[in-house]
Amino acid sequence: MYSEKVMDHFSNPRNMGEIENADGVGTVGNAKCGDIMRIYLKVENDIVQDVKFKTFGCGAAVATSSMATELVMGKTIQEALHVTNAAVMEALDGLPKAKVHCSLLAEEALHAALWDYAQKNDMIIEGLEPPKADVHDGEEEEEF
Amino acid sequence: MYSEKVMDHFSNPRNMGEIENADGVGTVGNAKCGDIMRIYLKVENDIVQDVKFKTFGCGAAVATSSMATELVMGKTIQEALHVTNAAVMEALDGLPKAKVHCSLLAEEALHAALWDYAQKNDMIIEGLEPPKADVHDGEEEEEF
Amino acid sequence: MANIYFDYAATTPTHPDVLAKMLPYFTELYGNPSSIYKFAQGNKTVLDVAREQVATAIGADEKEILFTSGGTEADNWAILGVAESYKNKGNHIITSSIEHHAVLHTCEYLEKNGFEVTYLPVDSDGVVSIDALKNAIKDNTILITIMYANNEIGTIQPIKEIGIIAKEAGVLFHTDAVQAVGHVPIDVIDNHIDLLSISAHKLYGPKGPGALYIKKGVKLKAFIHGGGQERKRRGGTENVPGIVGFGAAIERATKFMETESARQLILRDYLIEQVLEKVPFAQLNGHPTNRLPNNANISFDFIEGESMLIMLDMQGFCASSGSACTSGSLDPSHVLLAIGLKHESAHGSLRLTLGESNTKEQIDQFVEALIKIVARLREMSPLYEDYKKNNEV
Amino acid sequence: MANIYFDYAATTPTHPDVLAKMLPYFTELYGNPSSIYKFAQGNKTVLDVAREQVATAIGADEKEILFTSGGTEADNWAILGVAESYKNKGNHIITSSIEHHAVLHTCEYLEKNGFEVTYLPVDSDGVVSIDALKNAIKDNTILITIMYANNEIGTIQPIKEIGIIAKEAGVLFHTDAVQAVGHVPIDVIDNHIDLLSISAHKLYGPKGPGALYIKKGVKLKAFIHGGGQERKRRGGTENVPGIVGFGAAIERATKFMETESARQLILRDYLIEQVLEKVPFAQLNGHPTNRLPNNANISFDFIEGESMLIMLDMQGFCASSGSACTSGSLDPSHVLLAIGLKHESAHGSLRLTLGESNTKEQIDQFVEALIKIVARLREMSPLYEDYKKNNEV
Ligand SMILES: Cc1ncc(COP(=O)(O)O)c(C=O)c1O
Ligand SMILES: Cc1ncc(COP(=O)(O)O)c(C=O)c1O
Repeated sequence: MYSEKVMDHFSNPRNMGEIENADGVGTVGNAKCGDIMRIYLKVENDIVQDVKFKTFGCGAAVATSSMATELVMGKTIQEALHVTNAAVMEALDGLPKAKVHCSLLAEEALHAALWDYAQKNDMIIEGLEPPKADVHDGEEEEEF
Repeated sequence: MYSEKVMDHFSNPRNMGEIENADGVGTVGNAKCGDIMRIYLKVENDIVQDVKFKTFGCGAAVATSSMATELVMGKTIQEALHVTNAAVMEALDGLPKAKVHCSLLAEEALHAALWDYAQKNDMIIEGLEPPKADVHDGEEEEEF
Repeated sequence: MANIYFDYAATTPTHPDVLAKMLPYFTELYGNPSSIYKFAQGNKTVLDVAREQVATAIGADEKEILFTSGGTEADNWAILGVAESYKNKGNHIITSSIEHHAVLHTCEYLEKNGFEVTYLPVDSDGVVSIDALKNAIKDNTILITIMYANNEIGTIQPIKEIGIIAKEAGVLFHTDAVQAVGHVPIDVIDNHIDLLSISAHKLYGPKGPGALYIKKGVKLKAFIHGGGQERKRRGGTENVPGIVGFGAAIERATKFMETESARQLILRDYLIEQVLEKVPFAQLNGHPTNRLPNNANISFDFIEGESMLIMLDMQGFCASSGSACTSGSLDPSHVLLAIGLKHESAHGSLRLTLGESNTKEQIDQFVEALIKIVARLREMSPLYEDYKKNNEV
Repeated sequence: MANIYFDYAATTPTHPDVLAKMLPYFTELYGNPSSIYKFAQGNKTVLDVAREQVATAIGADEKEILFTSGGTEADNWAILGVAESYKNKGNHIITSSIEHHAVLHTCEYLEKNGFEVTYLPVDSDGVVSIDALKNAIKDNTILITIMYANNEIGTIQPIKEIGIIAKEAGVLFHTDAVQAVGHVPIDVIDNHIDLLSISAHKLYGPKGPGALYIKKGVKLKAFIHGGGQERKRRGGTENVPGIVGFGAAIERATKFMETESARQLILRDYLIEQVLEKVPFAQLNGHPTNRLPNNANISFDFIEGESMLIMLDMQGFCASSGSACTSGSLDPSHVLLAIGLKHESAHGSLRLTLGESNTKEQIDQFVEALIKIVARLREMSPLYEDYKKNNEV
């Protein structure tokens, strides 16, 4: 079902944990849909100095969180903002169709954490929109 | 499918053939339904001295013809008249449900031959009715 | 690494003795039962032997057993068949909210086609409300379809009570007994069952064959139209080896049921007890006692089922979950929601269904592994983090 | 006494190589493909391998292959599915008068439910009238369902011509290719086929599995409602070993088709020639050349088919007949009547369908036996008696 990369990130998640007094924290998803992701950011000089995550969710949710944190670590805010779900998926060698929404969730969690950071610091991050209420909005199911 | 008795009478039919100048001949059934039986009778002193049959039809049709001839051989007319399809079936150790109509056919062929004998001799056989047009009339199929 | 299989409700292996009985019918005795030569007529006979074996297992007459391509087809046939044959009598069907999708989706299909369906609620143990059932019956009710035992939480329904209610109301009663047959004793007469679905691969038979019990007198049109097979009620060349295996398997399961179910029940209770004792924030789903002897369904707070399954899988344990993530849908098990679980708990459920191969040692190994996995997933869980923060002293 | 099997159109043995591929999936690799652990996910993969094998055999994409419980279910699904999904477009269906009962009885069912069905006539060779087809198409026609090759008389239909007509008329085209797949080359694209039915047990695969090819873009609702199997279009736990066998068998059949069909065609022509030469009052049914390479169907005047079959059976020959007596019904084969045979001749028909095991020697033995059997049955036949009397010099 899952690629080796996904299984690797699920079994050995990178950057799992909390950051005390994080500069930005974002939590997205809801228990109803079965996945909740929280991302903590430590930002210094516009650089993501540290990032950690906690995830309630399936294998894909954990792996995408882990991969997303890897991809933004050490990046500038702007670079971090442009880590898309497509990039996360690609870095994981793909996800099963039914799990694509998990990668969206990772993107959203990251954006939410960045938003929180911007709010706390009274700044505006160009191109960043406020977190959506429900990340699952607008998804489609296969129809017959 | 068939009992051993049926198979025996099918493989080694008794009294198969024609009787030249028979005292009574009866043919029933039609090619449409796939079975035609003809019975020849030789009657002397109210006794069935000889009986033969020819049959176009399935294994059960052949076997019932054969058995019917055995059952009437040497009998009085009245006894022959009372050789029913039930008697033929029983003597054959039963027939598959779908083949019961064959035993009716044998009874009818016998009656038709007796009728012919009666007609030829200007006599009335008590309890004998003229042959039906189609022996299959009145049969039922399983319904769902 | 050898697998330890705790997912017997998903499917069972075909027992080697059963397979041995099937084998000749693939390559040697391959005749079509509809053909009239002896070579093939023998296969008609073996179908009838299997029919008798299936009938015996549920107290039916062999004429009342019709073979299908599985439990799903049997469910579809029963429900759609009654709908079609009895539509002049009415268009209302009663079912429960915890049926298998083979029943639920068929009912939903009927709803789109002019039928009215009542989905009865269940209590927190998963037992159908008898009062609700009584209240739901109307003049136009033609069918009650309620499963014998639930595939997720194992709860066994008060089938006899339902049967009596159906009978008194003059309504047909179908029960999906796919999870029950071969595991608990079943008697169609005693329980007033008119239609009952069975599947071979849940009782150590092959995947493929199933059967529908149709009580004598119940009118049910053909659902799959074709040749004259199954007394003209189900067309299609019969899966002879599969049906032979089905018959052998059900006979075997019935024979060993008493001892084997008793053995599994002890294991099951040990499993439940161990898990509830050793893993915090865990709760049993389904009826505590009135449940399938091999079913344990437990929810773990703060964590999600698929992750649990994958971690168990990495250690060789095969299990199942009611999490939506498992199925790729968005909502967790309709069964767990119906018994009142919160979404979180439903997502964090684990179904363990035992079978002939399982031992106490395996359960001990499993519990040991589970303790660590749950702890690890909680460590990763933002929900657990929140819980701890909110409950700090 | 060893049997000599001339009834490969009824069913084939499962080839030992095919069975060998199936075996592990009964007792060892028994996982349910819907389960998420690796042990079971492997079975999802093997289903897809089989899907690819089936797709390749008919020039389709693997996404276009949905597994069913056989040819009959595939036929039912195709026809009932189109009827349901396209009923807003129209309620007229065109078929032929020589279809298998899986198609005919499904069409008759639809006739009872508000659909109109045209049964196209065929000529004396069993070929559907193209003119009649063109004339039959109306604005409300939604489906043409015409079989690829006939199971009784072997006639192959002008499928491509029909496909083009359907396409031009904007009508869906289904073909029951149960007798054709694995025996003659088939390309769904080239022939403009939208839906096509296959059955595994006609091509040295196991009894049970079948498939429906559903061209991309054709809307077809689920026919059997249940779990999410077959991309939510066909519920029910998949018959994994059976489908593995189906895939292996169709790949194998396709591989050997060219040489094996050529070999069978020579045998078939030899058989026909020998019988017509050595048995008086005999005639070939079906198209003389445009027929399945393994099918010979011959009528013998004055005698009845079942009797012939039983006598052949007593000598170890397995064959089939279009006689009503064989099936226990009252009318002989609708196919033989449709090509214009008198009832007598239809009753006296014999179908011989060759397969991989058959040899020239077997045919010689058969012809020798047949000569005597026909002679003996004619001796017993009142029809032959009448014929002789009427034609005495
Ligand atoms: C032409 C044709 N269609 C459909 C079928 C039905 O296939 P199955 O028996 O596999 O359901 C058969 C064979 O029985 C057939 O010959
Ligand atoms: C309760 C219940 N009903 C129906 C089914 C469907 O049976 P099958 O998969 O054999 O079609 C299952 C199992 O999948 C089940 O557990």
